[in-house]
Amino acid sequence: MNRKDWLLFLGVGLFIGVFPLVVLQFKAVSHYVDVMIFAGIFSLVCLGLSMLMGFAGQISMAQAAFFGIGAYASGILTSRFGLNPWAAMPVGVALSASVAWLIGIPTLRLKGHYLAMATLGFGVIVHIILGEEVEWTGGPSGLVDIPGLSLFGRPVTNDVHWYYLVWGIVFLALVFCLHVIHSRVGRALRAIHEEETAAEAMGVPTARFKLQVFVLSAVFAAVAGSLYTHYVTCLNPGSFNLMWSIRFLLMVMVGGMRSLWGAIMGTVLLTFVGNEWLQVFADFEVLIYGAILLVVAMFFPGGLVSLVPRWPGPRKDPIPAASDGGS
Amino acid sequence: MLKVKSVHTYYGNIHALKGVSLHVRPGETVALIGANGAGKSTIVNTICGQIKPLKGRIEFQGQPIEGLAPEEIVRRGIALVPEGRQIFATLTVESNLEMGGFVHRNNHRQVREDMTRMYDRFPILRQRSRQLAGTLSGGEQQMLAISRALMSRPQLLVLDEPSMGLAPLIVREIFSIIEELRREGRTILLIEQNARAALQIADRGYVLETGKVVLQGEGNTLLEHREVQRAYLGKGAGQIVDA
Amino acid sequence: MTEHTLAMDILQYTISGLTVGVIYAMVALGYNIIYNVTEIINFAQGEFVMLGGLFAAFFVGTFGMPIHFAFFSAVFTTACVGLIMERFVIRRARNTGVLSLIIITIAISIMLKGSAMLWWGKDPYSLPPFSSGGPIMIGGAALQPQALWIFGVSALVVLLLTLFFRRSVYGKAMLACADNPGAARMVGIPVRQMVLLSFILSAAIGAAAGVVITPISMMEYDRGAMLGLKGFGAAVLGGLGQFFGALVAGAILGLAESFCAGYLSSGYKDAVALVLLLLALFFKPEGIFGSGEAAKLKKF
Amino acid sequence: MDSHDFGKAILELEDITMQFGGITALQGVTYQVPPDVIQAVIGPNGAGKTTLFHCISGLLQPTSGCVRMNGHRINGLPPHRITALGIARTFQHVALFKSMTVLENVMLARHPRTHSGFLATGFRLPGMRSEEKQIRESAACFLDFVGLEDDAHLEAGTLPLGKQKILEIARALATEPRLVLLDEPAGGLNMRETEELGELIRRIREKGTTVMLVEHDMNLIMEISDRILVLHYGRHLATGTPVEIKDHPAVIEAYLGEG
Repeated sequence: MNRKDWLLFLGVGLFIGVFPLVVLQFKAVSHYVDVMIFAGIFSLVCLGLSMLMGFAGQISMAQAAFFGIGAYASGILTSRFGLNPWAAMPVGVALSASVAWLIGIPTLRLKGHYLAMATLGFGVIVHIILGEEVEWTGGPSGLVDIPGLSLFGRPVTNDVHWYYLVWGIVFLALVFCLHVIHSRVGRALRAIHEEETAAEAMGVPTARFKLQVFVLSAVFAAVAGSLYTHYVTCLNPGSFNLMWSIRFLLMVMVGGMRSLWGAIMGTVLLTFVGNEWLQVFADFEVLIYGAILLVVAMFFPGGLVSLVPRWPGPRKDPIPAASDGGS
Repeated sequence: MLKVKSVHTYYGNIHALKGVSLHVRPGETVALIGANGAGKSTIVNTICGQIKPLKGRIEFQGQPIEGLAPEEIVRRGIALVPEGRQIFATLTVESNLEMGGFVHRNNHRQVREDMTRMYDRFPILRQRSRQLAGTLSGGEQQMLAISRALMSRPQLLVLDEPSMGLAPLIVREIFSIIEELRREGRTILLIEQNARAALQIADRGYVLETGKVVLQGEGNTLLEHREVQRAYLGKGAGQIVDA
Repeated sequence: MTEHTLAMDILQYTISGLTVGVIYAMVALGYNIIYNVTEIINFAQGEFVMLGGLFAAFFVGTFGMPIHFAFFSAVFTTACVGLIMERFVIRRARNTGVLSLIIITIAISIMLKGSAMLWWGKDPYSLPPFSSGGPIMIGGAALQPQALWIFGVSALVVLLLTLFFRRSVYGKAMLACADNPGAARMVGIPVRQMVLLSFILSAAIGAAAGVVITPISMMEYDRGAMLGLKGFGAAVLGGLGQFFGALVAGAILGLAESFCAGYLSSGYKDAVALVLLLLALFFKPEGIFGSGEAAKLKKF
Repeated sequence: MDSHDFGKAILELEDITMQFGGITALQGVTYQVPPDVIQAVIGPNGAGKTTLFHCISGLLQPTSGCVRMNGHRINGLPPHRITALGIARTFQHVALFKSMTVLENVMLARHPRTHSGFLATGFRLPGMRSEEKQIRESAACFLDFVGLEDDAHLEAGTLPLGKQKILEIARALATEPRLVLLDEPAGGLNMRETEELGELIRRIREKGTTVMLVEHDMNLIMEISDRILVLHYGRHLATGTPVEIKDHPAVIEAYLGEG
């Protein structure tokens, strides 16, 4: 992490820290805490996707599937087998990671459109399985009565506690990712994105790194899925369909693919858009999502962070900022 | 016929052409030689509309053509035999020729006639007319590329490095084809790294070095010029020519 | 006795499998045409099918058009959608890179789906069959006359397309654009118009598929994605860019799906095609009928 | 012209053939590169020089034939393994990581000599910190070596072409190769830059790294190379010292086209 990251860390941390204290003062927006919990959960998914797509340059339309695997593993193990949520989470993560690893070996050999289609196909298959395996998943009607989380022997029921728990995990994940991207591994990922052949020729085992970052993104998605399960305490396949994969993609793109901060920013923004502001438009929602996606992809491929001057994202100006050096 | 007036072109962030001027008169064969990276291909790409020049003018038959789309430039009568041949590898030989006559697609008879003419000129292409062009040998591909360009009945034929990557025997054959085209009275702009062969068949020549024309003159005169030997082979290897 | 029913079942599944398989093949043709010219995979391909079906239902239901006339109107209208999509979106985004193009075609597909939902609502629409008359019984299995229309239309489409790409100058010019766009421009082919043409053509073919299938399986706003995916499966399985391959692969997918629905589980019938797609992508991305040699030639 | 005169070869090419469709880019090339020399590969455009480099560095699999490094067969290995074994390369068309800084480009190339993975870097384990420091320091050394230390923090894509070419060399050297392949290092360089490049290539050999280069600039070739391999139409045409090559009739014909 460089100095700018630390400054951002401080600023964003402060904002996240006081956010519930402020909004809870106002009745009209007090449910924003709830929205922010979802935003935090989705941020975890998007951090992984940002590492995969923004840094390593590999598209995935299957993040909702990994999210779903984590969620259902947690849901099934706790509600049917009475496992402690904290024990179920690693099982879901391990499952998601193994699936990602298995599916990633052949998938990540593909490029561009083929990769997108393969991950998309895989995502849809997982969604179908979630809907069909009624004995396990409850089918289309889903699972209910999933236990909530408890921490230090006390159940976490208060939204504010949930809020700090989720965002605490998000920040840990963020620190992990920031460390990775400012290191040997991060350089390798960026190199794969820019010139895969040259990266390979410089001794980077590109196939292995693509697979590892894919697994990492699946791990993050599974952790998020598990948190989601225990927060909402019921599940149905509708939260893990293709549209959700596209939403995650959009969150990362809107914020800016090549910045982890952008991923979080985009996620928070779009969670508010989706959960709050678009509700007004009801049936127009899908159309508006499509329009945002189109506009961002066509006109702001760098995302919101590219609009902020001197942000550590892809820059257009040929003279690099002097402060960008070192770390 | 073709006038290039102090053209500047950037290739990425490289200033590839720094004020190049040259002209080709009707019926002339003009050679453009120079070392790798001198900007030969950039000139071709600029004339044929692949790159837009930053400054300068290009006139063809009195009309400005700089900035026009490549397909429009073909329609005006400039055909290119591109570097590396660039035939349609996955199409048959015959389809390649047909595509060469694309600008005359409404004149079916003319395209057929021209195709027969090409087959008469290069009987090997007739033999292989149903084969995928990518399966041809290098020399055959070059013949196909030349025929494809001729199919548009160009007023000016631009050949970009026609000898590249070909065996000496084949190179000789390609040059005799060019010589023949010249004798037929075609106007030809020939870009070559094979300086001697190019200058021998050219009426006039230009020597390009780091994006500028450093020398110009009659083909034979240039051949004798020490600067040519230097520009092309470097001073160390100049002795090769002396030998 | 049981053997008799088994044979009847098999025949019935074969017929219904082929019927839907032919539709996948037509979607695959749409992918192939655009891919042939631009090397873009158009993720909105399935939406063209949905639009075709719904437009036809709209023309019949609202304007009282006769079905054959509605067929052509729907194909024409959808082709216009394809035109608009290329002219105003894809053309502006050609240089933005694969990732952006993928996202853009996905965005378009979402928008088409959303618009269809707003316009027609979420209910399925139906169409009268193209010709009247009850099902034809073959060895105890029922064959809908509409299925014959489906086979007929798709056979015609494949025939016309093959002729177009083999014989017509424009067809060959489109192939030339795919092979080497730079060289295509250098021989005077207007690449942009060819790209536009490819979007129009594939939208029209998708729409035709949508109209002919609607009398059998109805049509609703959200059918596009799945049709698109399965059509892509057929396209990959058959070898991208291969028309005949797409036809065979579409039939294979349709049969696999129909037999899965019959003997295993109807819920998983959608997954079958996708699993085949993944297997094809993993183990033979050039497809069963894709020529490895042609791929190599192209790369060089 | 017998390559065995130079002792045990660092690189052996045995009957390398490479075909694309109807084109044979390389046909039965057999050659040995002795250690600690500057080995030039020349030939007209399309003679198969870059294809040869691709075959050595693993980016292409030869249709037939065998590539050996220090006696071990390396063709068939993925490129990153070949790099780890000690063959690095530059690219004819500069293939830098353009949005990374100059220093980061070279740091990336320390990859085969370092180890930390996702977990070590993500959790900042102690070994990783010192490794990262060591990567930075050695990368800076390589920048020093080629004289780009002042540009360390510029984005690589913003450098002028001449410096980009040098940076490619620094990046290749940072993998600590025993053999480095330079593909047209002087392409697009001006006179002065070319001279400096020649100096740099000499210094690379003095460090004990064998240099193999494809180049069109005959001045440079004749001045710095110890041995020259001439390829023509994918075939081995001639081998020898610069002096021998200058007077080689077959080379004169191939290069000038005969009269």
